[in-house]
Amino acid sequence: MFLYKYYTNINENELIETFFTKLLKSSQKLYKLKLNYQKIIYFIEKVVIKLGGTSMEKPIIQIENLTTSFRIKDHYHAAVDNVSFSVNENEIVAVVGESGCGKSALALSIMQLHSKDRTKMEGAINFKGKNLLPLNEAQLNKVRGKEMGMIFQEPLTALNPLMMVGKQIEENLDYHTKLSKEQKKTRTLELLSQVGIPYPELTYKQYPHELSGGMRQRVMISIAIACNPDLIIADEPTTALDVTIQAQILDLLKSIQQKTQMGIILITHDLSVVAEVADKIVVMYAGQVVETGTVREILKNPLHPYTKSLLHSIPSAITDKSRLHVIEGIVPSIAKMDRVGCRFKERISWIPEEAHEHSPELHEVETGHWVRCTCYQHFHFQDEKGEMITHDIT
Amino acid sequence: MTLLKVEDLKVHFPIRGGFFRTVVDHVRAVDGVSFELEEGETYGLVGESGSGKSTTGKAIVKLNKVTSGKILFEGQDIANYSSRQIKPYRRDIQMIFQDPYSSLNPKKRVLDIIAEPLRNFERHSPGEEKKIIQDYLDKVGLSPDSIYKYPHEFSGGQRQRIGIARSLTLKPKLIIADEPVSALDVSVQAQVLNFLQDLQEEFKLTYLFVGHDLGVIRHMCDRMGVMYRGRLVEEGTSKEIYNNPQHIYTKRLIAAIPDLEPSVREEKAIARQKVSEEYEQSYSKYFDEKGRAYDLKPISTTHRVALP
Amino acid sequence: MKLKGYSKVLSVMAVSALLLAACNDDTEKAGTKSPDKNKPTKEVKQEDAAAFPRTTSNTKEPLEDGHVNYGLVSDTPFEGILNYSFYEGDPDWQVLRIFDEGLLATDEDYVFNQEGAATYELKNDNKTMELTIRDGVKWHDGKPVTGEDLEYAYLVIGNKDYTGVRYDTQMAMIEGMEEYHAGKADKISGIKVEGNKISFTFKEANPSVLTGLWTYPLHKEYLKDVKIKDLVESDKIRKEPIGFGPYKVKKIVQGEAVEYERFDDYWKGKPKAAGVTLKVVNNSIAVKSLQNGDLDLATVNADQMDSAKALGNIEILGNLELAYTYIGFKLGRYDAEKEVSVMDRPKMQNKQLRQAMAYAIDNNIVAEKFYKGLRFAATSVIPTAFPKYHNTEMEGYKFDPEKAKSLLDEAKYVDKDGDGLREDPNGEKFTINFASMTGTDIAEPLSQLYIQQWKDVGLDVQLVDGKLAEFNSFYEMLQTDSEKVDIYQAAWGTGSDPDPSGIWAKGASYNYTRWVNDKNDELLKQGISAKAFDEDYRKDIYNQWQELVHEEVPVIPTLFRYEFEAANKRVTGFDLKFFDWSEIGVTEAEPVK
Amino acid sequence: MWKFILRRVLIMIPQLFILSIIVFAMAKAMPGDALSGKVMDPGISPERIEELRDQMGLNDPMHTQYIRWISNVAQGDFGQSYTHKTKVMNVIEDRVWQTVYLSLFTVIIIYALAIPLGILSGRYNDTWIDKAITGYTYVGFATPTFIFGLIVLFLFGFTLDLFPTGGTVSSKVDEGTFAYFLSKLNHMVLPAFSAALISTVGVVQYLRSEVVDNKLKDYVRTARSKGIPESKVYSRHILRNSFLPIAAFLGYEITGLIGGSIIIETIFSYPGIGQLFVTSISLRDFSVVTALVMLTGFATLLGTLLSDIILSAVDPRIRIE
Amino acid sequence: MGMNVETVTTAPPKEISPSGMKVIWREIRKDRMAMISLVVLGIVLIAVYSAALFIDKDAVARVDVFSIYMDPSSAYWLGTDYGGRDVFKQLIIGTRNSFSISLGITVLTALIGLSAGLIAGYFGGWTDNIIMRVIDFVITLPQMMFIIVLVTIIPKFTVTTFILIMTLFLWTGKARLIRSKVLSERELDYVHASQTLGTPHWKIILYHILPNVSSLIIVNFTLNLAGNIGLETALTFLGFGLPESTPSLGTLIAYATNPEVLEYRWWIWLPASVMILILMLSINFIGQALKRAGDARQRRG
Repeated sequence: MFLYKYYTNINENELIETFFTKLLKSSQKLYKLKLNYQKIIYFIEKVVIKLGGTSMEKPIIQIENLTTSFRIKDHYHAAVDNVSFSVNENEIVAVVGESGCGKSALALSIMQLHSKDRTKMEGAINFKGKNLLPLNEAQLNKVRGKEMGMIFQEPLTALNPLMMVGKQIEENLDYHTKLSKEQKKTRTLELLSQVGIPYPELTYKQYPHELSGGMRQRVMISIAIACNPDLIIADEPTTALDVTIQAQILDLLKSIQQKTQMGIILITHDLSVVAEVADKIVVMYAGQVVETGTVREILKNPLHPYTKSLLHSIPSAITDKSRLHVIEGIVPSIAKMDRVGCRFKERISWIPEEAHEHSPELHEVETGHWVRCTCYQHFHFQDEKGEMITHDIT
Repeated sequence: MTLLKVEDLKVHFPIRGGFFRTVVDHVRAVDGVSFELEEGETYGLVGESGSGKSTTGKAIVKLNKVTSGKILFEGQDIANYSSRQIKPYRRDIQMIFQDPYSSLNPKKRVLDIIAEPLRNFERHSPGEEKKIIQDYLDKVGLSPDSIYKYPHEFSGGQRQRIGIARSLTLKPKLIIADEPVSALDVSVQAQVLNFLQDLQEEFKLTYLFVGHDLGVIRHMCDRMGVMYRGRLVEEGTSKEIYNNPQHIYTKRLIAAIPDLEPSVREEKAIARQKVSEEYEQSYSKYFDEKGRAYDLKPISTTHRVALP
Repeated sequence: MKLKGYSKVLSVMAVSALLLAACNDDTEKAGTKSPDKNKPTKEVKQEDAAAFPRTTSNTKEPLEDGHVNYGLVSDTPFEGILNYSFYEGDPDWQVLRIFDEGLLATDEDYVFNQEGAATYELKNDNKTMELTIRDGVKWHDGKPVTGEDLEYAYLVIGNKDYTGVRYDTQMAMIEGMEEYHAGKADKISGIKVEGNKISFTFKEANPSVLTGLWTYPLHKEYLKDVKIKDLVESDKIRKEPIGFGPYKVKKIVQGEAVEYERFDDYWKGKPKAAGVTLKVVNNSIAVKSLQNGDLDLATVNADQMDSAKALGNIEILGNLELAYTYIGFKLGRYDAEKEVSVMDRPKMQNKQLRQAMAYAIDNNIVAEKFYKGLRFAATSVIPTAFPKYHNTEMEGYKFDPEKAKSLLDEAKYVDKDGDGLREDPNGEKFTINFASMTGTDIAEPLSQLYIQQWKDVGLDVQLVDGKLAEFNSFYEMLQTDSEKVDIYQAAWGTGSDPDPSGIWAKGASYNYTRWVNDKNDELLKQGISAKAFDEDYRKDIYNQWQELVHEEVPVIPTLFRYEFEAANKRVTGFDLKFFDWSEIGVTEAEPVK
Repeated sequence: MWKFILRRVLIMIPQLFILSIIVFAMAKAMPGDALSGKVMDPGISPERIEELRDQMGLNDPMHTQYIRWISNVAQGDFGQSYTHKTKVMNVIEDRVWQTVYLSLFTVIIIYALAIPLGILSGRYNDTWIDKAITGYTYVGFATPTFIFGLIVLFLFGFTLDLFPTGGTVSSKVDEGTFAYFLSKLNHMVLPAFSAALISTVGVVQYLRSEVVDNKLKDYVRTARSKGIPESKVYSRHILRNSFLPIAAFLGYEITGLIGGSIIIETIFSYPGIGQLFVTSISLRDFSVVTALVMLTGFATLLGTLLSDIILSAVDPRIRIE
Repeated sequence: MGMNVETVTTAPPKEISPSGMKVIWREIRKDRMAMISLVVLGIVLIAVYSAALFIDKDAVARVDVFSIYMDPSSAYWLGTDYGGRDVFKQLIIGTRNSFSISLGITVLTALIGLSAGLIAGYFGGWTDNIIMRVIDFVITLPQMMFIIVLVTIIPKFTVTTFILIMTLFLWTGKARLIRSKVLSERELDYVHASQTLGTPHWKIILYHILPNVSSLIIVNFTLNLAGNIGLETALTFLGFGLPESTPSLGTLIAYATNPEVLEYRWWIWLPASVMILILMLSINFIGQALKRAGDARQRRG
């Protein structure tokens, strides 16, 4: 597995080469070394980890205090507000929340696909040791598609209707590899069969509208993984699909990940999907991370009122017929949001004001399990009268 | 008591083709479906997109033309009624639509939206009308002040509740709910589902619940039918279907439901794999040469499966 | 076919008018049968103060290798029927006359003289006319023009397969022509050919032959292979025409332009210029093209006159046209069965009413203001362009509204209901319906002016259908004696024959007024009797006739007109009346700008 | 594909039939026939006119005339032109090519101007360059073609003396030579530009809104996520999709120009079918008028067909079996 | 670049605001050009229509041989034409006539197009098929030629007949546009809802679908109004326009056919051309603002 990855990742070979040639050549170009310093360190660390076979997790991407603001009528409003988390190799991190919570905005922020003239981004996206935020468009283009792929929700609109499916996959190779025409085609066919398309040769020449929803999503995936990226961002990849197809696509993603060790950021609103595939969960509400932790931890022991409420409102396939939980009110729109205090306050009005923090912080309640605002300690469902659910903090 | 009985319902759409654009074939959207609804129960129709479940629902409210078969409502076959004949039945059979955004006319006030069926069937003074509507708004948990507002001023869940209020004003006996929550967020979905349950109790409603989310169907329905390519492949109580699926398609469908328990994911994946393989192997056993499911055969008093 | 009481005197205003439909009613030359003339024989008396010269003033010697650019002013391409026997539109005629001509030339009064390519002699009590073609008159292919060629023209025109419009009553006057036309004979007995001599014998003597005989030969040898019914479509007429005029056709760009080169063997000697380029130009850009020297010669229309006059590099030449504009009164209808006009419409029957209407309009103002002096008030129905027959004593109806009013009072057309408009003698509302045609810019205000002036004397005149009629509808109304029309404004081209029978005789279908008058018929008959070979006698008859028309006013002649041609100052030898291309040359290599 | 074309052609038959009836009825409804003009020539006797009328069958019952006419038309014979004294097809043949050349040239200019303008305007929407281009389209939209044509004619034709002011070719050059071709082009410059400048408006506006629309499409986002340079995002994705309706427009554009040639040809004394139409209608040469209307109608039908074929060729979503 | 804000707000997708007039007004106020246009158009129309009340139309059409082709002066603000008629007064009446004609054509085509489009789109099937075949056919006709032929055939050619002839050919575009919109509207659930609620078809068409296509109609109406102002100019130029006794902007502009007028007497045709430009541009700007108001994605406010 590892060797395969190593072998195909031309990037790293190049790096070693440049490192040594630059070192040996002239001192005049030493400043260039500085530029690559972080990257080299990252690389060395990676090599060391891999050679040593330690299970110590090393993040592919670290998002630090990322804030993305959109301009609406001359004012900037943060849709992604001070979000930090990281994704390790071979890890699936699910970002969960209702629509309007900023998950998709986050996904597009990482890829920096927002319209530049109406978006403001702050913080850092450290991807393989390099901050992506200050990069210009051309530099970003070397990362996008090559080291970082994206899968979108609606595969029909996300594929160019006038371009043969094969060509759309090849396009990725056009700009990131130096493969010959035949090699590209071979690689594309290989990718198509890798994502479980039964007749790659035929599908290569088909147009998106000629494929079923599931097939299209497979094509999307093959576009995203064409250059063996280290990270894939999947924005609601199964929402538009039937449940059987959803299962297939999720299985496919997992099996690809096993082969390539890539990290996946899975954006979804469906907690049962999360339960199926994710390793870590980031729960977002109103642009903020309100709770994060491992899947097992969060699903077994949800702490934040929002997470709890969400879990209780699922008409689960396992639990029997009973009343579902309802979260009062609606997700505030980013332009109208009150940015002071706990953002979930209004929807749990029966919880006393004092329970909330003045400016809510993330608290680590267990290793790797973080919860925002102290209100979780005092939270109870509205019908569970008065009974405090306290949680001991270790 | 049987409220609705659907017998061998077929809805075919013509496919035009060939040189003269003649009808060369039909899309058999619904191809011989039979089921019954007892008064007061909730019956679920579940299946993939394109399985014909929505078409079946729409055929019952005459939004789709019935090709053949019977739709017996309180014993009367309304399948081929003209729009005039059907009018009295419109009061008794109402529909809740999937998309809360498109199902309310954006140019109308809530008052006019909810009053539309009333105005078609009953005469009320504006004062009475307003009162009736405010009552219904109250029942679906919306403020009576909102009658002068427009749909866009409401959230998706609220809109869906306005749609529900509209369908209630004529005091129907049967409500066809066509994926009423699939466009909503989980939390809002919960709200609407709760309401539907409350209202059923209050108004003694019978629901035909069409959906693709097996969780929701399970949660809502007493009995359910699984549809595949315009045919019912299995019918039974929710418990029977979930715990003891007999048809390979049902099995596959159940296996695909993601589980909230992360610890069982590996087992589930393996199980899914097994069902999938079985599906491939025994496809011909469950479907005839044309890929059509067989007619339903009872395996218990409540449980029927499409087996050869 | 019955011989009708008119001869082929009148020229074809209709044909030229066809092209005016959408644009002009005053531009075109009376085409078909105005034969060319070689040299001006005497000074023409200019009757009007407008006094435009008729010839170019440049007297320098033309350049041997000069090239003339001629602008055919037309809003449409020329159709390309380049033969006298077949063409219909004026533009074709303009193309045609550069390379082909008639055998007889005419004098100032449009009467044949002896200076053309042929000479003639009247014999047999004026019943026979014999033409002798000069030696050395050659077609462009070098073959001599013979009597047979002219005969062939008659054989073609008279043939039942002939598709053109030239077969008319004058043709039918030749002995044996009707039999030939009916297909009963394969020769025309009245035409005898002897080498370069050809003689025509007519059924009766008629002075019109001296103006109206068909003298355009067809190149028999060249054309005889083409069936008569196919002639009009043949390339020999459309693409490679052969004539015997001063220039040969070198190249034709269909509809747009023609390149000519000098015909060295022209019977009158070498033409003055080495070549001519004819180019179709839009009326709206003609003056501009003259200004920048693209054209040496081009017709100038009244609406362009101001800008043309302002140009320093051209000379504007004027010539009286054989035409007059008039206002006609519909007095009856044409009985097609009996083929006579019947004067049975009472409305405009009152002579005093007609006279009053004539007095009420001011033609001088129209001429001066609308036409800027480029036209002048008409006095008679034989235009001044016909010096020999125009009655110079005539003064026409001078603008006199008071007289008009008193005439109307006398005729008992008085205003009884006090609305300022007169009622008819029975006290009924009296509205006169006036038909007029669309044309140049001036058409509409002109008709409005007439209506206003009639209103000033108390007459209610309205445009038929409230608008100017479009050309075809207009003439259809006149021909069918539409009840909608009481009076109308139109124009006649008189042609080169002085005999007015064609539009004035009782039996003439073109007598649109349907005016019937015994004295008129008698005078017309006398005018073309054998006696009328005596010029003074004929002149006297026509003087009397003009006076009769003036007195009875079936029409009010309104305007006489000039045609105008602008010539670049380098052009020499140009005479607008005779338009003799062989004389036209240029004295500078480059046009004056 | 062939089936589709054949079917479309079959559909054209009833359309052509109705068109022919309307056209024929119109021709008959025109005041006067071709001979009423000749009636005014005093040299021709009314008997001769009647004789000619009979000869031409103008006195037959309507349906006989129609059947005769339509069966001739079916064989490409539109009868005789009364003013041109030759077969209508000959007259039209002489002119139609001029109009076709002019239209083609105009189409080339239209697209050569409109495509870059539309792309610029759409790509940089709401910038000054977009505003300038949109401003131009507004003014172009509001300018009467013939005023523009006249001004161009006087400015470039006369005042600056840069281009010829009438005709299709100089009479001084010989057919088949390169000079002849150049002369033809030279004569087409003014009319083609005048026709094009205003016709570009539609294409520019259309293209602009297409580009603006497509810019926001999901697949563009996908393309960006592949790390493709911006210029390629435009050329391979946005523009290709934006050109779709424009390409489909081509068929209509050409036939539209044939109709629009009426004004342009009149202004520039360009002897094509537009000018022929105006002349013929004035002269009541109804066989030419009907032929022209029929043929342009036919051409428009073909244009629609062409548009559909182009569309199906460039858009894989439209399937033609 | 790709994303727009809508994806991150909770605003419902493709909202057409019910308080349409408010949105329209807000949009026009946001757009300076539209605001200026509205003011200019208002002033021009009020001025022209009220001034036309005080102008004696017969006097304007009256020929005065003593004042042919006068230059602009205090008596004749824009000089006179070849009939000695006051150009300025003709401009006033002409503007009124041209605008009224345009309005007439637009209203008529809108009515016909709307009815045809609504019926075809709503009922579909055979009804749709027949209406669409008719529309296809009319679109296939060489319109300019047909209009010219009709103008020549019709004996009394007046403003009314002109409007009718134009309407005959111009309704199809609208019908198509509205049909396609209705087709998509018909598939929306609120129409299905009304059907299941027992609302009759005509009521659904009039009270449900019509209000929802209204923004499209308003926008299209305005843009057409602008387009139709210049409609008769070309015909007048070719000599198939309105008679001079009915002055229009077209008749004034057609004076420019005479090169003398074009070059030396610009005051006859230029003001009319400018007037057309002003009218068309201002209506167009308003129309563009309306278009934005109808399309949430492009709204500025």
